[in-house]
Amino acid sequence: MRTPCKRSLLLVAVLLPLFALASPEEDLAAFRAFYESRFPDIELADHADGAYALDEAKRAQWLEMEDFPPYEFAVDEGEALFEMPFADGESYASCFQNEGQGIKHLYPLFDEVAGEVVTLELALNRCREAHGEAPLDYEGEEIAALMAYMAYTSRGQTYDIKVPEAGLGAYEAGKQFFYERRGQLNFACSSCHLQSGGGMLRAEILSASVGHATHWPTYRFKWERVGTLHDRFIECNEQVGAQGLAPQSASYRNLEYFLTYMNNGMVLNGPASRK
Amino acid sequence: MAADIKLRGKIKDGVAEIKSLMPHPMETGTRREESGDVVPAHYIEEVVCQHNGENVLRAEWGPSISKNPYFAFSVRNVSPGDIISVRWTDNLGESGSGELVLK
Amino acid sequence: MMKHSRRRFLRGLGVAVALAALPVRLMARATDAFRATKLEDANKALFGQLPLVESDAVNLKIPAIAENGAVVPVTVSTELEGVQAIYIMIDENPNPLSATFELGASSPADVSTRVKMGKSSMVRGLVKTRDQVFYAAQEVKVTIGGCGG
Amino acid sequence: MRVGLWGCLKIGLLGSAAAALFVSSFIWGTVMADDLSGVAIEDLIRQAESLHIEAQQKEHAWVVTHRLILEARAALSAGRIDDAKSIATRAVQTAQASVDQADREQAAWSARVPQ
Repeated sequence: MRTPCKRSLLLVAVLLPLFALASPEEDLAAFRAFYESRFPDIELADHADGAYALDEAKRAQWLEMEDFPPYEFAVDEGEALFEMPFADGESYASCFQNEGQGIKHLYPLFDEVAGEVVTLELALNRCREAHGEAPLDYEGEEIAALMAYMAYTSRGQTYDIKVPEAGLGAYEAGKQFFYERRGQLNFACSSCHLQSGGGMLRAEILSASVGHATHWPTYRFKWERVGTLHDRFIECNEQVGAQGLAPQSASYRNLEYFLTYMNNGMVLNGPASRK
Repeated sequence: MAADIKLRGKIKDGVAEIKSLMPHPMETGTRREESGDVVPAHYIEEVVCQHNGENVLRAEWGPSISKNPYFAFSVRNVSPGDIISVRWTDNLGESGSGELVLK
Repeated sequence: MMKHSRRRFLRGLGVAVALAALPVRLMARATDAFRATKLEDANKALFGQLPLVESDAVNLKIPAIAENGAVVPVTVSTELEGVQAIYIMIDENPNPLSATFELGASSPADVSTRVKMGKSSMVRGLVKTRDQVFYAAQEVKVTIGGCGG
Repeated sequence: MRVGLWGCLKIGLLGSAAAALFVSSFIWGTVMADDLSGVAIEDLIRQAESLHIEAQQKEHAWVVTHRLILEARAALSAGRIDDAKSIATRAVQTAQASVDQADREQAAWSARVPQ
């Protein structure tokens, strides 16, 4: 069962002055410095490959997969879906700048009018609704394929997510979510991917959080399909014994906002494959 | 949405290195749905590769080839403009194909 | 959690026509070998009484620790002359024989694919010349993934 | 003394009857108590549910609580009273722990941010 986020930004705003507040820029510098000192031999940019930046044998197998990765089918499907006109004759291209080509790295963005974080998935469904189409299932194959295609046209673009004054509350909420312990195992995102980043969890190597948001959507061999970042959030939460939230809930969008901001300066490398 | 076999290839010293990816569920016939129902076996049994219409390689597979099979092979005595084609047939009689013009 | 939907794959219209034009198969499907549940039975079905010789001339490239048992990349190649066919066998799978590759005269003995492995197992790459069978074997560990598994 | 003996017997019989009545009323009483604890278990499950919903609203709900609540309900309706009670008790404990975690983390998280 998942509940939509009801935590009001107001509450966050009230709590904020209670502890020393770092600006997003300071957070980013400290975040990067943490991983640089933890992995002195690894270029920050290489963390975009997750655990495969940390282990040679795993990297070799992964590169073999990337040589002809299964997400290529999703990219083709996504392109066909993207170009399929709506009933009103318009298409997705009409809703985005540069007709939707090479723009994925601009998301998520803070919409100052709506006062909320807008992810590309949300923008795609709003585009559909604006043109009289029913929204897509956020956990379905179609949205993942569209995202795969849009990521593919955006490969190589550098992240430079902005946090305007009005977006600070959402950013802070996402940051808090990242560091809050959850579930029966009492783990935060940061427990595994910051504190223990690079360490082993049973047979797995824990990836660093710098680079966590650069490569979505991702074909996970475990899922046997391409899934979105929020699919992974749900899975991560469930893995520590917490109930996942609804995909595209405010809290997950805020988390994506924080995580993607922490990837600023890195290059978009989605779609990708992971085990 | 039908997806054909994806093919890539490059010529090196007269030998073409071909890589292919075939969209197929490759069900073993032992996997169960959450409902408990067994998913029936559905897998590629045969793959035939041709060079300008001549058979150069024929593979037989069991269900232990991974989902969305990847298959790479090489062909000798090729020139730019030659055509490589790959076609699979599965245990239900379905088939799929792909073609590549070598550069 | 995740929704798995299976897609139906459409068939190309030209396929039936193209199939009719195919030269006669070199061999019937090795049904008995694929159905065998024991390595020896698969070998016997494929090679009869031919001796199997372990050989450095067969290159088997497969990870010692598989990232994911559902997709283990494997390559079998050899410089040996006169290779007619290549085989991949996984001892501990329910049916050890995974794939056979019959080579035409102009095909180098070099094939790669990805296989499923239920558990840690010896994996074998075999090559058959006119009257001999050579093989290479390697142990592959399949880890039960923790978080990733 | 015959009468006395008979009298004794009568008293003895009466006594046994009384004892039987006493025993049966004890058994009956136990049944009544079980019935009462069925209601008590229902209360426990409701308590777990309400804590679980509170945890969900705080986005800190645990998967295990959901599972335990379902299991406790199933045990109760199958008449497995002892099981139902122990499972419901665990459901309340995990639900409470998830709410406590949510409340604790409202402040605790900030200590984990790299400086």
